Amino acid sequence: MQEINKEYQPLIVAFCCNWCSYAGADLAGSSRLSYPANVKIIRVPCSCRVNPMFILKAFQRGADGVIMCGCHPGDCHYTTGNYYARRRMTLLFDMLDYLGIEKERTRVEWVSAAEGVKFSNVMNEFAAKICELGENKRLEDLRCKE
Amino acid sequence: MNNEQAKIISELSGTNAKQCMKCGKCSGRCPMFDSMDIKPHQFVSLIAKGQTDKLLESKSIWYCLSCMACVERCPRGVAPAAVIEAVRESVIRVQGQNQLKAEEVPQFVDPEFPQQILVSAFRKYNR
Amino acid sequence: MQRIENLMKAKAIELLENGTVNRVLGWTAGDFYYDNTPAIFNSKEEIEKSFVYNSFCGANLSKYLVKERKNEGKILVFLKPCDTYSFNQLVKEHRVNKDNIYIVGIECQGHLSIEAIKAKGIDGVVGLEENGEEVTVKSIYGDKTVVRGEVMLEKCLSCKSKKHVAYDELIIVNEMPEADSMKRFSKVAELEAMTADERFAFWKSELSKCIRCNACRNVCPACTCTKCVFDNPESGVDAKANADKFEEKLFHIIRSFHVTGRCTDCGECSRVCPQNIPLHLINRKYIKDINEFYGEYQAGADTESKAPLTAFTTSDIEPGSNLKEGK
Amino acid sequence: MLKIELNKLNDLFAKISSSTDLILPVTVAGETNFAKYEDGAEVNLSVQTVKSAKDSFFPQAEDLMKFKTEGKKIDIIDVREKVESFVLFGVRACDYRSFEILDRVFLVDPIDTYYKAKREKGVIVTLACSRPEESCFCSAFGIDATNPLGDVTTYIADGFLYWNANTDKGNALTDAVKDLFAQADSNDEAKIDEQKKNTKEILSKLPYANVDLSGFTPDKLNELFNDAKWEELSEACLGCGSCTFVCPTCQCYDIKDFKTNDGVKRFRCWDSCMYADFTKMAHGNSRNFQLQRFRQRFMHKLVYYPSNNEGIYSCVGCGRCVKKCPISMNIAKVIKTIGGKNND
Amino acid sequence: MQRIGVFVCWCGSNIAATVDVKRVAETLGQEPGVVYSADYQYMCSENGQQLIKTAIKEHGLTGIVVCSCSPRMHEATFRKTAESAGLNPYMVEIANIREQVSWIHKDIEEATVKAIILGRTAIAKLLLNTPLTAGETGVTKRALVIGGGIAGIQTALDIAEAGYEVDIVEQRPTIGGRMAQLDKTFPTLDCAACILTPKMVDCAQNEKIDILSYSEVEEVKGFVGNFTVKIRKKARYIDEKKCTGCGICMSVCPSKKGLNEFNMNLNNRPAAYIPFAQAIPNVAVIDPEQCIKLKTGKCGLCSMKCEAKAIDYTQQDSFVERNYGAIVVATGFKIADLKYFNEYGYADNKDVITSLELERLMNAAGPTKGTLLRPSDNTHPHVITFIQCVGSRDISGCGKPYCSKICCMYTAKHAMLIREKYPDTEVHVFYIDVRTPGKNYDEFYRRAVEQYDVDYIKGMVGKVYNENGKLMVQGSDLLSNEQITIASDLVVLAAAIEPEPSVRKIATLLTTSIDTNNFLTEAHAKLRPVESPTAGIFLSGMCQGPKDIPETVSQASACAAKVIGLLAKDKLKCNPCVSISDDSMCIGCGTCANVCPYGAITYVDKEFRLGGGKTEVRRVASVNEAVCQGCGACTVACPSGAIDLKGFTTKQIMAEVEAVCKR
Repeated sequence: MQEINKEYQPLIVAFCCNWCSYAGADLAGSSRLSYPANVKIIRVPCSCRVNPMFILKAFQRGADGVIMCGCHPGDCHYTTGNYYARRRMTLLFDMLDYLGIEKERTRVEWVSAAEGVKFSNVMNEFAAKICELGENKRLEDLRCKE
Repeated sequence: MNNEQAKIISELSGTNAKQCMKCGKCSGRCPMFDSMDIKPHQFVSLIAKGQTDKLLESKSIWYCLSCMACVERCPRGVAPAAVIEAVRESVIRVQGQNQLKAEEVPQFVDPEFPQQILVSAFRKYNR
Repeated sequence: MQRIENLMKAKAIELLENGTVNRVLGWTAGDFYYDNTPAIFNSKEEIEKSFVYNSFCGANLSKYLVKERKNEGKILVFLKPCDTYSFNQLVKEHRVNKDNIYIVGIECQGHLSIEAIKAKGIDGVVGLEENGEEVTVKSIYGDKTVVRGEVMLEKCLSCKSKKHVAYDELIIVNEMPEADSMKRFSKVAELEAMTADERFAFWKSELSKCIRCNACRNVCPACTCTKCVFDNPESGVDAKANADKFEEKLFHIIRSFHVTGRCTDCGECSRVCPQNIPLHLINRKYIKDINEFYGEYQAGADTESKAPLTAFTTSDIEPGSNLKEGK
Repeated sequence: MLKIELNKLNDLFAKISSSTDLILPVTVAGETNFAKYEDGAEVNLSVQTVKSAKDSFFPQAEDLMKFKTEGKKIDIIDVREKVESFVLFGVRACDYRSFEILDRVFLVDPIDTYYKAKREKGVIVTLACSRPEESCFCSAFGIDATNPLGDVTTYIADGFLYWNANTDKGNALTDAVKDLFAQADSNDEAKIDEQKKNTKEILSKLPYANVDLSGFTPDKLNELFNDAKWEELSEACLGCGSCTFVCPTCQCYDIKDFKTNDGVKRFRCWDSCMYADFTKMAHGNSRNFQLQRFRQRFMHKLVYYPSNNEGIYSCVGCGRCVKKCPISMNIAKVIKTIGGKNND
Repeated sequence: MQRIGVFVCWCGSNIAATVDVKRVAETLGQEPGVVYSADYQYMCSENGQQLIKTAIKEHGLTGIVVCSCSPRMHEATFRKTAESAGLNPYMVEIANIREQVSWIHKDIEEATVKAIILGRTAIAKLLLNTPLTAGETGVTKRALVIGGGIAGIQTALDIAEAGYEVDIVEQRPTIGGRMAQLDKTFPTLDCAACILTPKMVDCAQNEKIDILSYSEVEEVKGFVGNFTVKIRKKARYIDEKKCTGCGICMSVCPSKKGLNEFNMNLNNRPAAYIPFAQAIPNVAVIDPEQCIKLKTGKCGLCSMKCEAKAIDYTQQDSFVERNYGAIVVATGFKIADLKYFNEYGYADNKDVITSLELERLMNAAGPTKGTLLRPSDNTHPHVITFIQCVGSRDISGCGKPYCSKICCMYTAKHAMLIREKYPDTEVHVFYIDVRTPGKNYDEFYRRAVEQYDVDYIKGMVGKVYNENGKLMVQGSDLLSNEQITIASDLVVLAAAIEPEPSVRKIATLLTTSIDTNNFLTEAHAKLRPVESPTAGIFLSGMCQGPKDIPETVSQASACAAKVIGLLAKDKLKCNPCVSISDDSMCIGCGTCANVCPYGAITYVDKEFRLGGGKTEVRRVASVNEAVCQGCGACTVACPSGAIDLKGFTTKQIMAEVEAVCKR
């Protein structure tokens, strides 16, 4: 498991599509592949259900990193959902970067139901990266941190 | 792995002996098979078991040509040649005497030598 | 300019009198020359009394057509080239009824910004005189002359097109110089070239001015929702004020995201911002990204094409892959 | 009367802000608004601020209380901190008058204690106008822009800022900073009088200086309310809140809850009668069309408020809405249109 | 106000060993809205479920949160439990504290805290749940089977047997698939054709079965119970209805250079051909790549000779569109590409062949009429060496990581058949492991060794090279620890198998998922092995994973049983988690319909009251609940947030975000 600095525990919200990535997380679980406990998964039917508002909301609520996982492009359970999600997230992440918010705080990964190892690796990597970046200061709502 | 030495050799070789499925393809292809007392597949197996003593004493390590046929053919991504190389290195390190220095090489060079021999000799002796 | 105004008035009266339309959407004169207000004229008398078209008619009239849909009969609307893009976009989204609208496309030599004039230190402005490239500003503190090109609205300085993309007829007397569309993205590119820290500082000071008056949203021809998410307690992002710095960003990110691929870059948001926040730089970032990632796309150029966010290709770039590493 | 050279103003600001918060017009990203003085701040006393000065007493968003929840337990927490005294500097006569208008709303029973606390602790330093803008029409409301009241009145003339304390609060502040000042003499007073005279002349010639408010009396309420002109006046209104948010006298607010990580924060924030959900109640909205909302704003300022407050209009003629309306519709145009024939 | 019950499962020690389940239950019991909490060893057991039911009744619960394994595992179980206790099944939320907590975290404190947070998140969502009722749709009583191999044939026959209509779409000119190419089958050694062809004939004769050969699936629309499939019938230049299968065209066709795919390209066939004698349908096809008439316009011999006047050179691809209630994928497999294995000399030596090629060489209907002759010189091979695991169990990137499963058995079969027929032949088999699980399988293998004297060598081949016309097979014999070289006449490679490549496109058309090896994913590896995760799509045969014939047939029948179960229903309950549009907010802009993959959204003009006695007519979105599959693409596309997804509403997800972010 990733060595996490005990003082600073980043909070990571992971939106996972029900059909691939959530199943990938389940596989990571049943394969006993650990990732930091501060990664919290929210199940959505498809990556295309992830509204940019959810991502901003997570940051507002104190998340230090937000990752969206979906089926690999071409493998969407709903055929095209992740293609739309991909465009939305591309533009949203670009905008966040444009406003000066660290690009590493947001990420999209395509994780299939068979990729438990990838899921765990991605989460470990992402958590390590967020640890490096430290607390989210540029997109925080102080009211949520009182 | 119950043996420190095996661990070091494993690390040096950068290969995971546990991935071996004991098919013997490495030995099936090895050009120096007959000259070896311990065969390539056994190297891998001994490392997996942590029995390094036999390996360190083995003559095989000096017969390996580092032709990499075993590495090329292995279906499991294990590199027997790398294991042998690592054993060699361990032995040499213990001996600590007979390193090959680059400046000494020219006197050994025979123009007839294939390039591979030079390279593998250097691989073996220069560390 | 006076000539155009006269032609427009004549056209409006003609169409009203021959029954083609029963009302006219244009501008009515204000008290200081620069404070014209969009207005609906129902009669020849009204038009003769106060119809105006001068260099302070930057307001985009197309959004008013959404409201006008409810009224009976055909309406005449005067649209500048850039306004016609907004019109097309509204047609595409079924927000206006094309059959009940008569469009007269009008000449546009770029409109002026009173804020830009005031930024030149000229105050107490009570009138203007336009003489070609020169503008004489009449002030209670004395008259001053400025160069037209220096006091234009931001949206006109970086005009995207001088082509009307929708109209029934045109009133164009003088040639309209072709727009330099490359200019549109230069400031965005400049920001992109900065470090994240610099960009953050830039937007922090700009967005901190936001008073959340919603002028940018309410003037936007793409924002025609009957209930905006920001007014809807069910949406989870509703707010009336930026009670925390976070909400300044949230508001502007979501506002612009909701019009991504639909924003025609009409520039009204920046024009109306009481705090002069360069909001167009946010919308243009999305437009620039779309052009770069998914191919050139101009919202409102037509009424059929698929918007970038409702389309895709299987080989679209991956989110974040274009961004450079580092804080 | 005291005086200080304009180039020493930063010393004055530094001195005041060393012991208490100092709020004054500061330019950030090109726009000037009242903000807390900090070292290096770009103070700008020569232009009208975009927003009015009311924020200091009635901020755009203000926490009222907090509910802390733990499991099924709820605690109510008073979030009010003790208000420290502060100095509000550079308030123009129009904005100063707006405080009196707000007081009539917030300081009558039931008293708004949040407002009151700030109002009591604020020391107001006003600044006389010498260069009115075309949008100004304070004189229509009987305001003398050249001679504002306040705890301290200041004038800028001929490279100096002149300082005159009017109240005990003003005297206390003066005592704290008087080291920086020199005494003004009769020569200086003559200069100020001259400036006042010049300014008054400009004021009298402003386009909106003579808008006539006499048509707005309580007895004409129904007549005004039913005026057919409201339709054309409101036609172009976008229903944004720019006019209300830059207005020094608009005092409507909404109370909202924000869910924090450990409970709920109840806060109030400015509301605008231009908004569709303004005063929305369980049955729905009381004003469904923009015409009604638009009319409400001006009827309130020009008829309803005066009828409850001895004829005082709830507009001070600062002209901010005149400058900021995206479609150039404003209270002056409303007064001229429906205010009777004297405006023709 | 809701009355929520929280049920924390120990999952034996799976959860309880790492998560302090008592503390989780106690803490969550204190949450607002929660009136009851309990923990139990196995919530999914009958006793566990009874506990939930009792609590629902005794405490008047309006919703339950179960902290247990993944919702993908037991959400359906607990929904049924709730339903049987009179609760709406959608008033159930699962907190996944096994896969996401106990199985991946070791520290008890850390795991317990996370479990509590996940529990709170589920409660936060549940507080916003509303009872959902599933709509109903009809079922088209007809099934489509994609692939006409033994799997597809068996599935189709079983479905037809139950009285439902079924179509087989086969991309080749005939059904029969790979099994038709085989000679004998293990472990009984009966001839493949003898047992397969009667089934093929059954298919052809069964009036419920329609065979669409030489056809491909082009487009799939709809959803479980109501699929609409567009099928491309490739032009075969023969009128299927007229052709009698007499074979005259074959014999007169002057173009004879086409490779005979059925014989694994070991010999040639004419441009006009019937793949094999027992082909179903027994109708010829013209290969446009080879036909002289189609290429140059000059020839037409077959047309002149055809008495049935079945030849039609002008034929074009045609399309049929049909409605189905269920779709079965039975696309089968192919031999993996051996291009990365040049050490075996497959590309360079004609006498290095794959096992499937050997099948054809030994088949009486094959290119050698069943006489085993080696391809290079048509002589009888005396030394034959088999190499197993060629490309299987290979993680080096050249081959397949999985075991192809059937090779051990068919190699034993081949060795045995050769030794039986040609006792003078020496047969060697290089193996890594001999895997023979299955009824009578190990006995079969032992017979090869003991009765037929096949030489099994434990070890792998390093190189095959040609030396003076002999194939030198150099490998290791690990048991004697020797390196050996066998001079052979014929080398047979037990090449890895892989899914038929067209399955990728089909998976995309069907929106069903595929694993990294291109095998279709089953809904559950153990409990739902013949269903795909996409409702209404079923898996039969090799497309799901390596299988031998008995297994394929049993899976095919299992698959048919599932299909029959579906078609037997008159109504299907729809997924109630579908989109819903709020008319008061919708502006009819059309964005949602643009992103809907199912075409579930249409627009209607509706009249609305504006207040003050005024009304207006507005265009608003309307969602077809039976067609909507609940992906949620529309919810994000909608600028006004008018459209929401039941079960995953914006408010619910926002509440979840808030709950997970609470520190």
